[in-house]
Amino acid sequence: MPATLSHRKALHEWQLYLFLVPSLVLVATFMYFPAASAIYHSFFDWQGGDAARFTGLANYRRVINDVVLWRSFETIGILIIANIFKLIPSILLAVLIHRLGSEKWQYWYRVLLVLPMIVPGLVRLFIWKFFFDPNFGILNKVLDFTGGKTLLIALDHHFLHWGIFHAGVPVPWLSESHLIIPSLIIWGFPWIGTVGVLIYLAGLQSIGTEVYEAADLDGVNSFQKFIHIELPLIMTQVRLSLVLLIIGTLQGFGLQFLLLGANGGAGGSGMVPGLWMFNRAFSAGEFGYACALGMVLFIFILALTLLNNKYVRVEK
Amino acid sequence: MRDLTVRLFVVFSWFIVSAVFANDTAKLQDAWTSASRALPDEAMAGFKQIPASSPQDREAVYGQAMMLLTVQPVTRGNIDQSVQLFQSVIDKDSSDDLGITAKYFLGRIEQIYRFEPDYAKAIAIYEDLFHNHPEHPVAQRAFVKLVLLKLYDRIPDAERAKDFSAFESQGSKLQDHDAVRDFHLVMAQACAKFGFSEEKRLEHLLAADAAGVVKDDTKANLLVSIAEVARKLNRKGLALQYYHKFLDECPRDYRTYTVQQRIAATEQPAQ
Amino acid sequence: MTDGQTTAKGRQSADWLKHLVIGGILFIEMFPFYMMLQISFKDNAMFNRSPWLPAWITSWHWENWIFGAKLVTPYLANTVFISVSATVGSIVIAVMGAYFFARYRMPFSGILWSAFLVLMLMPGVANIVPLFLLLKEMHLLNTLWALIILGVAGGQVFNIYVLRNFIEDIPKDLFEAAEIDGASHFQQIMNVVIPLSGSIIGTLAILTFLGSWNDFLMPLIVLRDRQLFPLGVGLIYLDGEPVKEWGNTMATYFLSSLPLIILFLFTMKLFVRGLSAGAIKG
Amino acid sequence: MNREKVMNLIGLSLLAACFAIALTRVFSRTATHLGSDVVTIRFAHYQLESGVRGAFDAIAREYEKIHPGVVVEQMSIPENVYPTWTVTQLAGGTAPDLIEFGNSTGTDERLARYFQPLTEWVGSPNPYNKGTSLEKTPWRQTFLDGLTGWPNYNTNLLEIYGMPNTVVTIRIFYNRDLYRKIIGNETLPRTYQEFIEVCRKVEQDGERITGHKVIPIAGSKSNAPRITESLFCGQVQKLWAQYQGDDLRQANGNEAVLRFAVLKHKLSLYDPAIQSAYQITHDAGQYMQPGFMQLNREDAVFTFTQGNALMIATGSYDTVSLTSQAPFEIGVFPVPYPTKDDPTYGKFVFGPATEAGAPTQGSFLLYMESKHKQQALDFLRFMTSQKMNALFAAKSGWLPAVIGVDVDEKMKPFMPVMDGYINGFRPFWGADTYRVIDNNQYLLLGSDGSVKKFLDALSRDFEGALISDSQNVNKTSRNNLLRQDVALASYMQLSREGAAPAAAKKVSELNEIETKLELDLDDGILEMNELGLPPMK
Repeated sequence: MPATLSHRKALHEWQLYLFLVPSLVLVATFMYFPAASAIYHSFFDWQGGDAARFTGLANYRRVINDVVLWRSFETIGILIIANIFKLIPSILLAVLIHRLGSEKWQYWYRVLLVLPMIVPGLVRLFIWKFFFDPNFGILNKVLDFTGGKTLLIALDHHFLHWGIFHAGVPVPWLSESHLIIPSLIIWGFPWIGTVGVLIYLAGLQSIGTEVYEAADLDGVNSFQKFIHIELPLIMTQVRLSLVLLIIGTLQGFGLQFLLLGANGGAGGSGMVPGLWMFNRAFSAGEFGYACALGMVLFIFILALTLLNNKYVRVEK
Repeated sequence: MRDLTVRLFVVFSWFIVSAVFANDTAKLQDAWTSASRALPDEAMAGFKQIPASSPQDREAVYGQAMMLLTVQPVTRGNIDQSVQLFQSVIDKDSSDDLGITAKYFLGRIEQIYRFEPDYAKAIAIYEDLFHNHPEHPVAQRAFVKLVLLKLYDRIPDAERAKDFSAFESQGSKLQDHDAVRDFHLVMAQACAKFGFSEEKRLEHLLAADAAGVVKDDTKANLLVSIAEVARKLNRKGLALQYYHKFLDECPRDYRTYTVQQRIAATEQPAQ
Repeated sequence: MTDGQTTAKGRQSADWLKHLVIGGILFIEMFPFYMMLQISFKDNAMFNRSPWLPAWITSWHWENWIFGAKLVTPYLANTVFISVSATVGSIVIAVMGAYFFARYRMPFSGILWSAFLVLMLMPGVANIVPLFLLLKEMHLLNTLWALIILGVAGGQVFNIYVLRNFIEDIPKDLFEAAEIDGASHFQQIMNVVIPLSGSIIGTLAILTFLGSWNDFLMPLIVLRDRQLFPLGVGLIYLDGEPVKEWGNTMATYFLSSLPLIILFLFTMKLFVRGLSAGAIKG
Repeated sequence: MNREKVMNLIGLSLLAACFAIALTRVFSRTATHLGSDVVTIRFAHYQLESGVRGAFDAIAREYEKIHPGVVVEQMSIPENVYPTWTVTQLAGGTAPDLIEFGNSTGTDERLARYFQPLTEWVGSPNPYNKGTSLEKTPWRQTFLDGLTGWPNYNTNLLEIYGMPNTVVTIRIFYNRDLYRKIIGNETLPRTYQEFIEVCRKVEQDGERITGHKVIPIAGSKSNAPRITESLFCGQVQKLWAQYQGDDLRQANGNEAVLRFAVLKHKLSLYDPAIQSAYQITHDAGQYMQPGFMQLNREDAVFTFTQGNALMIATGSYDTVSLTSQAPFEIGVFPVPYPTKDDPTYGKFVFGPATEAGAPTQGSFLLYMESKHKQQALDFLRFMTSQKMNALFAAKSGWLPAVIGVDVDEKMKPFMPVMDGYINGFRPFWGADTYRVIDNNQYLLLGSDGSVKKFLDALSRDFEGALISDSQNVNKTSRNNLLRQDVALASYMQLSREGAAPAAAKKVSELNEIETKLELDLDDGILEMNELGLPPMK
């Protein structure tokens, strides 16, 4: 935590403010101005051009009865919970790499981790779409080959009653209402966030070897080591990831848009708040309403971030 | 010497004043040109430049009132202020061009500009206007709006039919080309919409055509409509005349094949 | 590593398993890279016959690479100029800003921090028009400066947010020791902050660099002259073709990321591990 | 450690060197690019299809040849960036002189605010047609469709805004080698029944004959509707005739009369014609690859060009791209309609639809604030002259939009068929109804989809969406009306003060436009009032 200063000391350190000036100026000009414009327009009946009518809180009143929006919050809730679980592989991978005996290997593994980051996102999208392709995709081939398909059919027949899996018919992963959320969750397997791993590794570096030695002497097993030594030390970073993840998931809609289009796909199952905002602005031309949706979304993100800051504590 | 000075002064000041007026007129024209090109901020600035002492002030106020309706963003406050300005224009003279037009726009404000339109008020204003100045083109326009409003405002069908026949007789008094044409277009549409007589519809369509429509698209639709209604009323000659007129005037229209078939079907029994 | 005799053995055997797991994960992570490379040598018919396995070397379509090279080269100078300037600018300013927040709790810093954070939480919609008007007012349209400035400004909030967390973790005694030696704040940043958070600075630099390297939306909107376009625009043109030659596309993608790969190969230690991983341990 | 430092040093100095080179290149260039007083006309479009950019370029060079001192520059913007691009350029006042019509540029509000109506010039001949058969033909009538509809003519604002370069017709492309192999001959299906026979044969015998799986029709999100929408329109031809007014207008699908008929329960989604229209959509969908609704245009094209599908439906604009990609010969035929004697689908159709209304596209709009408006208009005339349109067609492989342009023998089958009935409405009722239809399509087109499942699910949200769309339409009409009203007031004043004749003509036009707009708006408001719903959002 930053040290609290007496006013006298603060006055003495006034040059410190100069350090913030460049950021502040840039941010104020290039980020506050557009943001303020969005807030302003949320009070207008505005179709994106010149014409705007001041309608006060009308947009916000409409939000309350917006069925699609509230349904989209259910979807995003599921995705956020899934994404929280998707943090685990990165943490484990970071710990695994950190625990390696050989520093040389640690180094090379990190290098290999960085390399895929360079691959343009378009390539990744291409490959994952190919993965889910109903006719040529790997996923359906693997399911057919391993008999996973038979299992799914049985599951569907006895428990789910969705009536979507049939022998001899390829599974349309991205065009079947029930399968869209599962597909979005599978997307990106094994869910390694390179940046996350690097951040955790940076945190783990501060664990001295002597800590491990002491633990080894006490006969602590590796799971306990993880819980008691490693995890607490990277809690700052985990919390950081968590905040970024929640913000990213709530704001994000790029993947849903690219895969399912602006309408949220079959059954509207892929409709998330960000996409709905986009849909209103660009499909329906209701820019003013989209701005109001943005403000509501902002309040949600703010609340979640505050909760996160309050309950995910960092013990030093 | 003194006489000369006075004379010079008079000439000079006349020159100045006329120059100033001419300047104001040019400014007004510029402002109206901006307004016509959907640049309300520029137009507003133009109208505000004209001083209250200028003889053009009244028109400038009228212009400001107009622009208050369209300067973005539109607010309730702007609309109320616009009403006041229009009223001040009317107060000075309610029977010249500007006064009548200002009154007409008071009606438009109640009808379409207000966030919560007040049709009753608008109707009253239009009726008043047409009653007091039946000769003025803008008042005749107000009458067309009145027809539209009364026919489409929610009233029981019985009254609507009554209004319709009342309008038919009143409408014959119209002289302004645009008002005549638009009146008949509206009446014809109302016949189709509310199921009034087809004969009347045909009459109004023909009257609109006689008055002369100016847009190509309106023209094409009108020609086909006349022919179709005439065919339904079994006035084959008229139908054929207009089908052919349509084919001549709109050779590349997507309806040509259908119309050719209609011609064939209409001609057949006659042969 | 100074392990005891028994544990050393245990660790070694367990390492086998770890290598296997890490290797497996890395294999999947490297898969897009592999696909990009192997498809870049094929034409569509070959890709259709066997999408997954590389083609035999004699049938490689080198013309895909010639196509890619022709497409990429004209854009390179602009891209390097924009990306390097934006990254350096963004990181330098962000380190200073983060230092402000992390070092002391100054008056108003709480408010300023919230003001920064709020921006990160705000979803952007209909933001691009006001931004464009702003750039127009500043006479920055059709200049590369606009892209650099936007790159620097856009990365600020995120970079400061991450950096602050890391700088706060630096033990206070290090700063105090430096202060006693008479180091100014600037010197403290150079001698304490940068060495100790080198790896996170490196990571953020990579992210900022990648972001501006592949960006296409802002360049297309801000720039009018074709000769100012950076690489991302070239790629999006390729992506916009309704009928795709996957070999061409992949070769171009690969070539467009080649400069990044070369750069990382030389400086990866700096990026991957930070300047002094040992300093904290010691 | 030492080696690491050396590597870092090499890396960073490499970077520094690159940066230095970049710097010199960037700065040396800006220095040479300053100062010149030539008139530059810019036109922007989003056609990245092969050949099109070259064709536009050729026209630009021709224009420069006869107009020294004028430079014509084309700007091609990828389609997915185009909306953002146009919106910012228009709002910022930095748009090029001519901009291609797109969904983002073509809204009523933007057209009225940013673009010059071309109506006043289309009545007189295009001077660049001098010496051709079109010398005396009014500019408007030189186009295949006479600019009577979307996208060139805006039916709300009653003005012509766009000047097109091509006409788009939908055709089914087929793999000739494969067709001969599987079907045995090359007799093409002329009716829907014959078409389905072909599909069935491919499904049954395709794999046995060719040794690999052959899909009858390559479908995707964007290719499937090319067939299914045509079939849908055919099935509702007679239904539309009941609702169409005396002016026999063609339907876009979002007609108020249809929307309110459904909202007032006079027309049901379960109407036999609509059910049949969706049934035929379902039937055609069964011959596309499973799960095609998750695929994109490029996936379908890939499937077709690699010989994995016999047919694909797409617009004439894809011809060059497809023929250049496919290692086999390609043939085309129009989407076959059911004939009147078709036992299931015959009773709802009149017959094949006219393509006279096939929209002429690739249209350019004239930017209102263009610095060289006259010059840009002149270039637009040049571009759409018979000679230049012929050049365009030859270079791009697209169909010409101007009449009397000779087309390649290969392009003949693509030319619009003028004779034919007025088509029914498209399955498009507005943005929100499109959303709920899109959301539920999987119940119709999925492997065990059915019309009943689809309509049952659709009817849950359909009315709500219709209400929302109707409210939006009303709001747009109201905004149009407000704009016209102010313009009318301005011209009225101008006509009283000197600038009379031109302004008076404009007043007369605007009055007519306003009457039409107001009739539509009042109708929409009345219907909503009768339903007891707020007329606007």
